[in-house]
Amino acid sequence: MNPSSPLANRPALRLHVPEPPARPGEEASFADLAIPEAGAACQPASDAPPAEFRELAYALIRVLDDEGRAVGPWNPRLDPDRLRAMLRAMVLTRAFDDVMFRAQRQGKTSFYMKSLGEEAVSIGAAFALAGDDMLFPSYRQQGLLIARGWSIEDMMNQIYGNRADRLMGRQLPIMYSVKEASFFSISGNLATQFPQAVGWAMASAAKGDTRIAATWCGEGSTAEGDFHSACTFASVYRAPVILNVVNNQWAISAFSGFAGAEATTFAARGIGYGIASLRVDGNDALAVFAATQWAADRARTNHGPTLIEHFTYRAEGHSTSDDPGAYRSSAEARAWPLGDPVARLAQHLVAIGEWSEGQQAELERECAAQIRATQKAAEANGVFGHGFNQPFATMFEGVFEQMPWHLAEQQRQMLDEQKAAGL
Amino acid sequence: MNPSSPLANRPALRLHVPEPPARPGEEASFADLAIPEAGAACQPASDAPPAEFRELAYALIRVLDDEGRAVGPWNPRLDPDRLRAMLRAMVLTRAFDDVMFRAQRQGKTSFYMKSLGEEAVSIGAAFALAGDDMLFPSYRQQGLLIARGWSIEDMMNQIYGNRADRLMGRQLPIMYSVKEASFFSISGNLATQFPQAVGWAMASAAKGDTRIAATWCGEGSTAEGDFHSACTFASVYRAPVILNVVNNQWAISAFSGFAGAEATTFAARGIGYGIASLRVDGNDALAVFAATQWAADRARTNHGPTLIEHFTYRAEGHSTSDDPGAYRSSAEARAWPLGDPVARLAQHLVAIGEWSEGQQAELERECAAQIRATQKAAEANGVFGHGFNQPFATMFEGVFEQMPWHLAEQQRQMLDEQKAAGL
Amino acid sequence: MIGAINSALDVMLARDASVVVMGEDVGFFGGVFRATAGLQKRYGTHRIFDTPITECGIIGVAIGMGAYGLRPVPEIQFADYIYPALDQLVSEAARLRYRSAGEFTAPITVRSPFGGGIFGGQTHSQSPEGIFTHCSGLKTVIPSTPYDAKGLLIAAIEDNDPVIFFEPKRIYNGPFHGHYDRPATSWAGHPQAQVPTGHYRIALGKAAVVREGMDLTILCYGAMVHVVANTVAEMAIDAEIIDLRTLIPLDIATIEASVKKTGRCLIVHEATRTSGFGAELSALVQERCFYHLEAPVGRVTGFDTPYPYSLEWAYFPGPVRIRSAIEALFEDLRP
Amino acid sequence: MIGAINSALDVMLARDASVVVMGEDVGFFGGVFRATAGLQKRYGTHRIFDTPITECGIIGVAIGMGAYGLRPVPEIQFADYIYPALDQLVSEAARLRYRSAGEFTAPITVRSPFGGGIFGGQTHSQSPEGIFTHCSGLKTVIPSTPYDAKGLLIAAIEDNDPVIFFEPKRIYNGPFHGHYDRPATSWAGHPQAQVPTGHYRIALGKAAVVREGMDLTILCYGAMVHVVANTVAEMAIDAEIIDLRTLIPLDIATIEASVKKTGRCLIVHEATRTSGFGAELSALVQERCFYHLEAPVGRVTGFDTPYPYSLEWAYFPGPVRIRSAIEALFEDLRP
Ligand SMILES: Cc1ncc(C[n+]2csc(CCOP(=O)(O)OP(=O)(O)O)c2C)c(N)n1
Ligand SMILES: Cc1ncc(C[n+]2csc(CCOP(=O)(O)OP(=O)(O)O)c2C)c(N)n1
Ligand SMILES: [Mg+2]
Ligand SMILES: [Mg+2]
Repeated sequence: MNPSSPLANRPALRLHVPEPPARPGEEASFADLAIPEAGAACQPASDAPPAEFRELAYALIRVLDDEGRAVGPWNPRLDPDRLRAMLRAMVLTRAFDDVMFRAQRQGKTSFYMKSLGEEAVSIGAAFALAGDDMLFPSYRQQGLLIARGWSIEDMMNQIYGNRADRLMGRQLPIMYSVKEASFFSISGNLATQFPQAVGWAMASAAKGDTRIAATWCGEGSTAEGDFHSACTFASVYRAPVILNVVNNQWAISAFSGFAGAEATTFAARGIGYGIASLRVDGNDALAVFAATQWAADRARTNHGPTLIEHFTYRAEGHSTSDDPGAYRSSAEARAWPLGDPVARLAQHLVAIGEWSEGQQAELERECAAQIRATQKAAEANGVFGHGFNQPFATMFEGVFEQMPWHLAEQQRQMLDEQKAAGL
Repeated sequence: MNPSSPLANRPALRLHVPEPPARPGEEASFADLAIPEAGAACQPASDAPPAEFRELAYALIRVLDDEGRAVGPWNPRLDPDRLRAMLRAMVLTRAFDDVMFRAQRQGKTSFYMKSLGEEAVSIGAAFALAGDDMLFPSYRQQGLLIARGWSIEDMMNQIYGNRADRLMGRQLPIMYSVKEASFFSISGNLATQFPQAVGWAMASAAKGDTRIAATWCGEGSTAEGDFHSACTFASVYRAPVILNVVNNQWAISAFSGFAGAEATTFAARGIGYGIASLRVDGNDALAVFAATQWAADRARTNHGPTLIEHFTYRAEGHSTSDDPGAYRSSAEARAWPLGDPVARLAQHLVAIGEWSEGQQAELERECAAQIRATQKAAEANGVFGHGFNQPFATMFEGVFEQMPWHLAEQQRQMLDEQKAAGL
Repeated sequence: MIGAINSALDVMLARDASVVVMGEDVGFFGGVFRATAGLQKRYGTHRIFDTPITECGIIGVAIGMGAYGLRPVPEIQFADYIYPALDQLVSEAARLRYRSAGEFTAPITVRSPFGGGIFGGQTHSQSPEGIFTHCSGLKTVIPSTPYDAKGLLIAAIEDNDPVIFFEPKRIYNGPFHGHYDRPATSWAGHPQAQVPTGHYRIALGKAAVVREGMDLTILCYGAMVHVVANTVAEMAIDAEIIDLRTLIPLDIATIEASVKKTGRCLIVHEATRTSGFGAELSALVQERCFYHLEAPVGRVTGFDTPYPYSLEWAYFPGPVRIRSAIEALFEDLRP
Repeated sequence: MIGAINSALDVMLARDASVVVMGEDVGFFGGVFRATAGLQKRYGTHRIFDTPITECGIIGVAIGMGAYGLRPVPEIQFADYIYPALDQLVSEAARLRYRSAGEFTAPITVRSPFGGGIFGGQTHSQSPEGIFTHCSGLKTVIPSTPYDAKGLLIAAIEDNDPVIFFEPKRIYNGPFHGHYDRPATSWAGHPQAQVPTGHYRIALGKAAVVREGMDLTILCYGAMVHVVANTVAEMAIDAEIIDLRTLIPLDIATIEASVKKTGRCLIVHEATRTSGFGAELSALVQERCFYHLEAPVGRVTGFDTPYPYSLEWAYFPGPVRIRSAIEALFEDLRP
């Protein structure tokens, strides 16, 4: 071990390449997954120093047990009306996804992404935040908008890129922007919203405002440098922000092991920055609500950021562009041990005597009908296709506040050429 | 808390902006810094799962106590000859820094960066690694090259950008590249070497090679996205790499709080990825040696990466371009509680009866003389200045393996113009 | 073209044990465009593997592997996502040979689908090649046919310098003639669709004269080669069409000879106009052929707007715009 | 010029409570070039603060602050370090207004010292402005004098679109005439060194005619304006020198009028040649002034190599190269 001599007899190195538990055609089992009991995780005071509850990054905050009872210190004790409102938003989101997915298959739009199985993640959070808290979502949090009561027709208009699309057909379907609902413009580039959310929260704090920010990304997206700079800034300036990592086990075809899940949890990422970190059963709307409320309290009282890992499962393909059967076991979704978030919340309402199976069926029918009616209205504004729903001239508008000469010239030339060609 | 209504009576938010313990003119004290006893940190087996020793990311591995005794489980029990060799490399590095710093002040080169106070970080590591392990350093690990016995004249030639500079005057002083010493080309862009080191280590593992990689960056640089992607890749593929964070408390004028030190340690960053993480007294050459050796054993036996935070102090300015008196208390370096790494190792050798003050003084004289003689030899190859030490034509070489027509044309044109202008 | 790319990777993986393929979804799944389908099964997870979603990390790791002695072929899933890797590409891969005086090199080939025409919206349609041509130390290659794609990709992988290899995704499955409202065509029957199974190389830095002609020279690359060829055919004009194939190093000799012969030059690319590679081509042509030019060098390019999802076909440089630009080259606008 | 920039920030911080200044070492220390000296003391740590060393984070956070309603003025310590932020700049700041149809905007002004001439080597000398001019949605501004620096910076901060504001560090302390071997000059006595203390604005998109002339037009910006002016003075040629000041939006009218008048055009910039902004200028000039040109549009630029530390003065476009290029414009090379 002289500093300049090689070592003799060293063993050969090996590269470890992660493998998911099951590939197509294989049995799927989550037997190795230790699922802590509902109610088992402790609840620190929302102003406790992060070093005092690091174990929560390795635990799993669960409120609803297998019988649908709400148990333990994280039980948010919501009144039945609020529970029903949450349930309704979740069912509505699912109905919306279902219809829009089919609309894509029918050629009415080019692209869609469902959030099946993950509805609680968005809707639990939306109910725990104030309506003017600012949201910086990824593409899979349509539930936030629906929970905030935003116009579903407006969302559909965007998906159809039709004449009523406020975004003027400029964005891929589902890349909503709704300032009125404090919902930031969604980007196609993963994780870029993370430092933006932190910056928004820092600005709010610097101004002595009261509004906090929340942001979401997938577990796969945590690998981007933007995630890291967001955590660093959030930690350094104690930004009033909630950083949500939706661990739905998959990133397109790559299982969470390629984002680091074999080595630790995603909540542990927050530990690395000294950020308060919680790991939550993402299929348990009450757990998501409680964790978000706790984090919001913490942020509102100047105790800084919280990172929440939502442990859930992407029950469908990544988007309409992929077939999950090509890369994972088709039995996996059924084997997922944390159940279905809609069923679990409904079960809870039934368990406390505030709901019935019949009411649930009725709610689902009603939501489906509402979505179908909305779809009809939206389609009256046109659907996507090779026809052009927007005037050509609009393409050049809004690049800058004022159109500079070179864009004006390009606009003029294009319109002239189109005209000359009889288009 | 309806999802669409704002909350009333919320407290005003505040932005937290970190402040260092002392600014110019203020008293400096590190009294708040808890310094654990030497010997107190436990030593897990080098194949233990990282989850079993997370506390080491919050501890401080120290071997040398205040009396110069080597104590505790991390004591590497090196024989006196190796200890003296380490001491010599440290003294030599310090003499080299001293002379090159003055050479810059004398206008013989344009830029220099010392490692004063941080010598143990490089030299302790170099002695613990094999000579063919690949190093991806930042600009403050000159000690690695010196410990590996690389030609100091060659290093000076680079600093002077002179006729003998193997890098042909293409790089800023101190941006060495020494493939022969398995020392990667230093970049001016912070932290870019981190994923590169991981990639090198992954390649070594994929090939069944036996060589591991080690990389270094400052605590300030950990904020870059490259650091994060390196940790992610290292964790996912269990790369045989040692990720060193040299926490010398300062990043140019910004104290470590702007990199997140108020919230947790830098070793804790590794915890976030499930990487084995150690926090080490960076002014204790034996602790650095022991931690590096442990991490190297771990990597060599396919137990994956280790992140080591070296807790140390940058005793001089960032580089020759800044005056630290403008942003920090001039008393701080003296107040640093972990002492001087050279003095501590010398004290240890004295304590075990293998060294004397006289021998230390003689060693320092001898190293200074060696450096001065080397400087003379290097300066015979020219020093930096407005004169050109390299032929103009070389500027166009080596951009690509073969020079494409456009560079050949630019080269020809420049030479013609220079000639026509009588240059 | 996807098959040709897959075949190039296959050939190189088989020939050279130092070739590794890495990127998001390239492993088991075989890539979102299927470019790496079947390769992991054949060559194992040590040679073809999925990566975390960090383009910065993918390129940084590839550079380190290159420095070790491997020949990594990282994929960036869409060219629109190459920006997080820009620092590693421009400050590191491109500069490593120079700054280390040849001690270390980064022989990596970065494959990435680019360009529009598939309704991908702002972030699945961009053509950022111009940026890479501006950064010294990088080669930039763009094929337009299956045959070229394979030969160029093999040459790129064998090259000892970092190569950015952009694949025009619009023509992955067939040449596209620019009429979005007509049925899609497949590669079947195209003269360049026949791809030999074995190893062959198309030298980087050599353009292809796709059509000889006397009236004007059209410089283009990627999907635009087909749109141009079709428009020229429809106009029955005697244009010389040059498919650049490699932007850096550029085949200036072929360009110069052609423009000196025809006296007119049109440049067509999808990328935004301002400071796009077309600007460099225009500058070069007028610098070198000034006295031969009978009309200003023209450009048909993407507009200087973000890529607009629903107006894609108004944005995409198509037959209408190319025809009109060709006609303009023959108008006498002398003041 | 440093003082003028400091003054612009001071004025805007005082006038507009939404202006915040952030970056590496900009706070207590006042920036490695002292551009923000004294401001933290005056306006507090909530308005001027040091940041972690992540350019991606700095810009991402600034965008979020901009979306909140602030007007952040982030500093990137050297333009060479802007690449890690490129995705946030190009995919986010530049596209936010468009993609949200005006709901959200990123009114940020990114200040960054750029260019060579201080022996900064490869990573403290680059001129990456060309990249930003290629990416739709960004404005790019480069001052050449203290007076302009202040007026343009104020206009940039007040602008509601993202602006990249590159400061030529070689002339921070004095105009540089290109003769590296002569004593350095300070700004004292320069007609444009007098900077009013208060608020004034120089509209973005307007070039300055630095010298009127009949023989040829020279387009330049930043430090090159002084090198060009000095070379022209030494040559005693009647050149019209145009300082572009804003690259996007470009003042095409001034350029076009000048070249139509002089019939000759030379473009000078420090950035690497291929696909630099000079290429765009050359293309535009020949497209618009073709029939007025008596010689090919010329370019003097940085070479297509990394910035070479010790050969800096051979690389830097200096009087020798500019003179030779001007002379070439008057040679008759007709075949
Ligand atoms: C910068 C960037 N790189 C790659 C992609 C392509 N891409 C889109 S979604 C996706 C997977 C994301 O997975 P995850 O973060 O887990 O989110 P999920 O889809 O599961 O909600 C990838 C790789 C992208 N959009 N942006
Ligand atoms: C990408 C990038 N951003 C900024 C800089 C400018 N810079 C050079 S050194 C430095 C501070 C680094 O501090 P730290 O990482 O703590 O290392 P130390 O100098 O203390 O060893 C900065 C900001 C750079 N070189 N590269
Ligand atoms: Mg996921
Ligand atoms: Mg430091």
